Amino acid sequence: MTEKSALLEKLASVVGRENVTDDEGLLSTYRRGGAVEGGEPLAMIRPGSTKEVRELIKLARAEKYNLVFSSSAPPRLRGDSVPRGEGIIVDMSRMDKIVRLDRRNKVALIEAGVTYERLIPEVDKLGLKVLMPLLPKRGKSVLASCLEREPIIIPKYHWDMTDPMLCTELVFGTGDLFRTGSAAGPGTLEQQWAAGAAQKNPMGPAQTDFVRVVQGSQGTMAAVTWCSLKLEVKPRIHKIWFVPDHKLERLIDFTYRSLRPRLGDEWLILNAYALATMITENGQEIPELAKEQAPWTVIYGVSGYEYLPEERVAYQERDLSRHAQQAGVIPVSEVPGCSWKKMERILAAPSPEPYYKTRPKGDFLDIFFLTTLDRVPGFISVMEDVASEFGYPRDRIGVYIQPIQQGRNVHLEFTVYFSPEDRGKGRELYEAASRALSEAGAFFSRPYGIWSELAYARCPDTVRVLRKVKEMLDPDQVLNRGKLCFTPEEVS
Amino acid sequence: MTTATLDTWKEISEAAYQDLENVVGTENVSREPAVLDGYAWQPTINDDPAKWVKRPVAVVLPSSTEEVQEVVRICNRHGLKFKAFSTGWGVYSGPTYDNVVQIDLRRMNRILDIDERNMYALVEPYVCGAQLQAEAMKRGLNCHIIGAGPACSPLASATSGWGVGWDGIYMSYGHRNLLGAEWVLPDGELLRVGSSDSGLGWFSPDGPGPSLRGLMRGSTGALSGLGIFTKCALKLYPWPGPSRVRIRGLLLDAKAEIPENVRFHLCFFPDRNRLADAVYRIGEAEIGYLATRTAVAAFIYTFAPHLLRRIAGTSNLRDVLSKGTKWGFVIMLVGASEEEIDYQDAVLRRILADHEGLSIEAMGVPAIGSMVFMNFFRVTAIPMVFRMGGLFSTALDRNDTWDTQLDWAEIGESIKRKWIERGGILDDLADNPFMALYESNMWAHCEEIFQYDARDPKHLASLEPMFIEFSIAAIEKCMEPLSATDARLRKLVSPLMGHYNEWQKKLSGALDANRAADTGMYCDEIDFDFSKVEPELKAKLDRLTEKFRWTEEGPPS
Amino acid sequence: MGLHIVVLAKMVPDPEGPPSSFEVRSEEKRVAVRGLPPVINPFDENALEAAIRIKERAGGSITLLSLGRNLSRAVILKAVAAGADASVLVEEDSLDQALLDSRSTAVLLAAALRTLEPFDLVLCGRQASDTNAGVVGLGVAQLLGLPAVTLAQKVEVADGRVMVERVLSDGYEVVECPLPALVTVSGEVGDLRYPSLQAIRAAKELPQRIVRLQDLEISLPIEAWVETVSLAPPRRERSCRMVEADTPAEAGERLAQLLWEDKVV
Amino acid sequence: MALSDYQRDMEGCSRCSSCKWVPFNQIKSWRFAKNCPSICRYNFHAYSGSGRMIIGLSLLTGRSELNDNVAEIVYKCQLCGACDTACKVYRDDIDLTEVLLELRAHCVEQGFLMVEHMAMIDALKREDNVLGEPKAKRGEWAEGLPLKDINRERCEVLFHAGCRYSYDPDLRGTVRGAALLLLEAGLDVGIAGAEESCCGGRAYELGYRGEAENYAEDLLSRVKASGARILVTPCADGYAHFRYLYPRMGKELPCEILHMTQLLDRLVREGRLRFREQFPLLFTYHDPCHLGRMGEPYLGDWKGDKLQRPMSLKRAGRKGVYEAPRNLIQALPGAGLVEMERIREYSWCCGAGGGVHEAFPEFSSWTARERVEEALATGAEALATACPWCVRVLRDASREMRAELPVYDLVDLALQAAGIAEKERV
Repeated sequence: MTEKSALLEKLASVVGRENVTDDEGLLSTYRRGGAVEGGEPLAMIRPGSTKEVRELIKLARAEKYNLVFSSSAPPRLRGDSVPRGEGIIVDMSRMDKIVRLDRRNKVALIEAGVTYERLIPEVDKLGLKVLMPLLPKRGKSVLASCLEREPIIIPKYHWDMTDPMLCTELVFGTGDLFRTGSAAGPGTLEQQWAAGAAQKNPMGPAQTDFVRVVQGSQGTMAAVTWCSLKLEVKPRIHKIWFVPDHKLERLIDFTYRSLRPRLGDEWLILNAYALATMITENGQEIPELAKEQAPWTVIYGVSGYEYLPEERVAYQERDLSRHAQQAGVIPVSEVPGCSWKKMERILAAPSPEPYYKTRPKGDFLDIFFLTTLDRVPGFISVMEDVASEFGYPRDRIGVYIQPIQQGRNVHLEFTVYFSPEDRGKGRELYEAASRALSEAGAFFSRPYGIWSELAYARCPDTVRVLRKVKEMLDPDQVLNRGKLCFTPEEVS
Repeated sequence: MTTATLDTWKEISEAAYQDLENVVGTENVSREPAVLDGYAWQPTINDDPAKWVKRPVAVVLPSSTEEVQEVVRICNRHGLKFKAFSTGWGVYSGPTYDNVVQIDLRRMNRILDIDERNMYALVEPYVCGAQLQAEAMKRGLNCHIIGAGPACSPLASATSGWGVGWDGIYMSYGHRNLLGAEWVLPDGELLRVGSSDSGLGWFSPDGPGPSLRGLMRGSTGALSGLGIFTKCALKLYPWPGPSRVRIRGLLLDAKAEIPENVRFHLCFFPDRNRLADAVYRIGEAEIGYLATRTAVAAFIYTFAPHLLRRIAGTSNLRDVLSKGTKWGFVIMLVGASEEEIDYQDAVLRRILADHEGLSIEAMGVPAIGSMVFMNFFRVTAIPMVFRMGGLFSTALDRNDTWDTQLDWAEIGESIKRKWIERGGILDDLADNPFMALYESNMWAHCEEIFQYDARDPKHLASLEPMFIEFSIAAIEKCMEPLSATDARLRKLVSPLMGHYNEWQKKLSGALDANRAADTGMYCDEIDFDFSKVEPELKAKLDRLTEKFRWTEEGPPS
Repeated sequence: MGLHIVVLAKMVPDPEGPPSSFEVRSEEKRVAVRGLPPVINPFDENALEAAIRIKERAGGSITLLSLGRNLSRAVILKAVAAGADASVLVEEDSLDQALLDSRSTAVLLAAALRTLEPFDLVLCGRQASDTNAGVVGLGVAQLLGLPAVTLAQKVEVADGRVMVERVLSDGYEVVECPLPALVTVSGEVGDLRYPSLQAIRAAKELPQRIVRLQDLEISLPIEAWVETVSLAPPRRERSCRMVEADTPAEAGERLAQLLWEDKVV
Repeated sequence: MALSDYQRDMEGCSRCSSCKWVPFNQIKSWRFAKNCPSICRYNFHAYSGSGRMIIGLSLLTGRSELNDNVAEIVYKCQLCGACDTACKVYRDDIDLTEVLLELRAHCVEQGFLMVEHMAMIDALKREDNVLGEPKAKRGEWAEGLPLKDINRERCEVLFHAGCRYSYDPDLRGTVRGAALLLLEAGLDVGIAGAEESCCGGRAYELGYRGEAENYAEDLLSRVKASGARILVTPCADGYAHFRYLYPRMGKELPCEILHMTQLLDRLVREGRLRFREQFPLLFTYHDPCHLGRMGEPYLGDWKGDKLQRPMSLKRAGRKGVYEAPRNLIQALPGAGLVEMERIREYSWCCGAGGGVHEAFPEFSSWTARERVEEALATGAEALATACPWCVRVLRDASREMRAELPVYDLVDLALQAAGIAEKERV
């Protein structure tokens, strides 16, 4: 037996032959993701149960495998599921059960492989809605999106960074099974449901919050097999407004004024290019469409729920227009190329294929991090300066500002678009900009690729403790080896 | 808990004491027994009849993070343990070992920053809820004040305790309000959780990558068992009312000028189901600034024990009170605009109508209105639970859906009723839950409060058996007893919940090589004294633990 | 070394307290004191004042000796600050001043005094304000074989002798005896001077020695010679008679007469 | 009563720490949220109301022993009563101030005495005042004033000057002024002159109860002899002791007891005293503890379980004197009043009380400076108060801090407003 076929045999012993593959076509998507390149996926394996996941991890410990868990379909945008060196891809897409939907308690229990595309219509049938990030990939796993702390577009529902994920089932790198939040027990899920519980409390169990350690860990601490997910009521009335303006500061002022009293549902700020990229599927139109937009646009939604929906919309719109007036901006119901109805549809669904950011040039790279809204203009000028240095036109940078934590901070995302043949130049710009932004105080809370190095250099104390945790939860480095600050030489 | 006696108490070594003096100065360290006893008297939520907890060997008053680190290092060097203490409310604040240095953080009392636009405050341990609220209000903001009242440290509850409060419907829960923390680890090293560790400010609590916030606490904090928190950033929430509410009077005689954009409804429903349903609708409508279910009878008993003792001797009146007002719900609405408050009010009225509820708009009743406003807004009513007999305790379960918490209230009530009839606790008409909703009823909380007089030996004798009985009831209901900060209970429930304590012990081992933290409330395990438990209860517990114990495969199906 | 005077000072409850501060507990055969501080027995204070005056004139040093349990350091300090040079406290939990009889006290003090030798003069109050027995001083002198002079209103020392003015009911007499000697002092000597706060604070630096029973050469237990058989408050009988008369002057006259008859005046 | 009589109070402490804060309804800022000078200055829990009760319980149950360190803690407290009021917001069965007083009596009985307090008591015994000034000079302040001598004749209104007013040269004008105002209003006023003695309250507070009782006895007989219908005193300490301590000791004075501000307020309202002179100043008013919460009259005793004690017998400071002084300020032509954050029942102490001024002068002045800070924070141009002890320490503190904040005794203001200042000043 070759080494490879021995590997496949061993993996097959856990999940069955039909769920193991070394098909290069499939594996090739794991060689590159976002700016991360050079992965060497050896095989892909599709477990069908928690039990199999546990066995797999035990096997990996015995054989010193590097397991890279992945739940979503390609393209790979962040590189977290691109192995550092050799690795076995664990594709969770077979575990795609919507285990439970609970209208009364507004909660879903879903396995790792459930995508937005699948979940949205099921949830909709109950009169509820899924809390969405902005235009996720069509094949994006809901659980993975939550695990990666993708920001959702309704900041008022973003109370805490774990939202909208609640309880989880984890398999640590030790192979041990664990459940977090109120799912932890006593009792099975079924016993808990019988007792009226719905796995809604996201904290604990007891005096530790392992879910927080697993979230944002890019699969380095534990595999997550299922989670409960908070859902919200689908509005009876829903309307989208645009607030275009040439001065970002005014829109920032308007946003602060409005988010404080929790006005609006969806709330995001886009620059002209990012907006244009969203509203047309035709890449050719984007430059023109972008020119027609105001440099900056706030997009917000206003909703009415079960009770007195019209009145709710009415008071919100009155209060919002008052704030708009004070900030010196004007809400409108359409922008060039996009009516509010159209925007409502765009925001409510995953991105059509191909992924919307490929529209302008075919390829792109994102740079995103967390900061506060008042600091956004400073970062924009840093980004623009770096772009200029590279001869990249300022007005072709996509800027997406997503208030999170009810407006206490923002996810700030820059996108540079380039054709696949310019990838080399694109990467250079990306790296230079990442460094410049880091220098300027960007907080790369989701440190993919080179951001790890930038982010962890700033916080040696965090790194020291993270390594202790890693040692505890994944002592043999079987989970996504070498990622974050867990490069093998440094950990041991 | 084992009865805390002085038998094993030893004096601190001269060398260790000298080291402490060198760090904080002679005036900020004490080993005077009477002073130390000031830290050993912790009767609240203490089921040990002695009421005293272990006497620390010394108490220090550091004034800075550096001093805290130094003190912790001294404990590491001298084989001592440390236990931090901020406003020091309840048994959790006290030592559980013999060789503990109590670190009283009282001198670290500043509000370091209030970021008005990004709505957070950076505070030190000895800022109390009322102080933070008063300062936040000046900026149109407010802070979450926990159920234990405005004397408590928001830092302590957010980093180390629970974080439950009536304002949870609008202002969430202690842990979820953290935006970062400065943490002196048990070995004396410093860690800042979140963006502050990168020197980028206190706005984000998580990352880069995994969130170390997950280590510092879960549903409950480690109660100093895993280090000491010396600063934290806490979310503030909008307060569209006046910068100061003018009040005359101190509590029951208070006359407050109630802001116009505040409405306060005391609602009653005919039965449990309609109350339950109505609250789900309230949550979905996303209205409300403060909310709780309260059995009015018990509430009055707490507020006006004299009156009730006199008039409630008759069974009729008791009946009227306890049945007629049983399914009560209190909600305070606050609107940022006139339109908003009108809208919220209209929605509430519609929900009430749909569920056959009726409301007394309490603000319309001058005496009640001005009293309840601050009682709820600043949680100033809470220490009233000490009024009936001097002490109270509470039966906590793990929070989940509103339905489960209403169940818990009923379970708690039935257990309490039995103990009231036996004369084991004071009669507050049994149904006296402290309930809260979180994040527009994303999840809910209930604890059953009972009141007793520690000077009554019969009451003292009831505490431990009641504690066990409540715990068993929680397990039976598939809920973690949240009082599992108790080492006895932890030993019982950890195997039913994924052996969580094995992980806590590992974490403790990883961060605290010298075992310097007092882990009695965090990861220690000790055996229950079941001799005080009725045999049938013990048998029930055995059945339950058998049923729920995790196997190698996970939870038994 | 100059003249060495030892002053015996008993700590007693402040005798100037109101009657309500003293509660006679018959069943315990003792008087409980409420709300009063301990003080140095005022006659012992007189003795100290006498000692200080001698020292002012003749030089030398003064040692204050007190005996009992829980002796108030503050009270000793203030006394020492008035002009003593050192203090010695015979202190033991068993030494309850209120229960020790005069003989036991004398035995203990005598033993303590032996540890202070050489001394030239022992001064103490004529009696203690709580018991008013007036025996201890003489007992100590007897046990130590010292000449004793009682009821001094003035004490002077010269050429190895002590000159004492003794209070008599109708005047005084002057007696003289060789040193060492013991003199009991009466109130006529005058109040103890009051030390300044600075002096009191400074007195904390003066030597103080704590003596335990085991340090004394005596055999224990010490036999008490006096047994309190019973203790009871005096029964106060009040009867009220109204003096009636037509005019105030007449009433006054009659009142005076009645008072005379009742031997009140 | 003895410490052991309060064991249930002490055991009842739930250690909720309400005693450390301004009653929560009334917390208005971070800066002025605390109510207890002692724990604010010394920080260990033992220095709080609760901590002191725990000390008491610890001593009583033999867990620890009284020693000089512990006694010093007991005495580092102004007995201002703020902890008690804050506690009573929530508790019916704890008389915190009584525990503090019992602790002191316990210290005194056990001989753990502060030498400074011994000096005060000795002064009291020698000279009948706690300042140690000569008794013979006590009446000198009144020289030349047409006041009756109650040792010789009866009067309608007995004016009790108090120790500090009788001797503090800085307050001489004030006390004379007080008498002048009463005369101006046409009252029949008598004084005891050199025969006046201390009220004994300070001795009680220091734990020397017997001494206090002697003075109460003395004063009672003097008042009886004077035949006065009203006893008025400008000394807030005296006022509180006459109204609370004396009746509690069974020595209730057989007349109406008024603080000077109350009588002045009455005279102004009745039109018997007119304020003419303009006072274009913005004042803030400091409630003396002994006039405010501690000035609440004795409400009566309750035997038995305090949980059942009627609310009318619960001493929570509600019946202290709060309005009269404020009325007076507002009656000053042109004057304004701006309140500090800690006022009335939850006023911050000036620092002088409880023997602290004498034994721990640094702590006393620290406490006063804190109050001056608070007064300055209001933007007031002047501070008014109504107690000689408060005036003394606040004035000193203001001077030490180089604060531009004059401290007035309300009597002085009334005197000037009434326009009788110049002609009679000494």
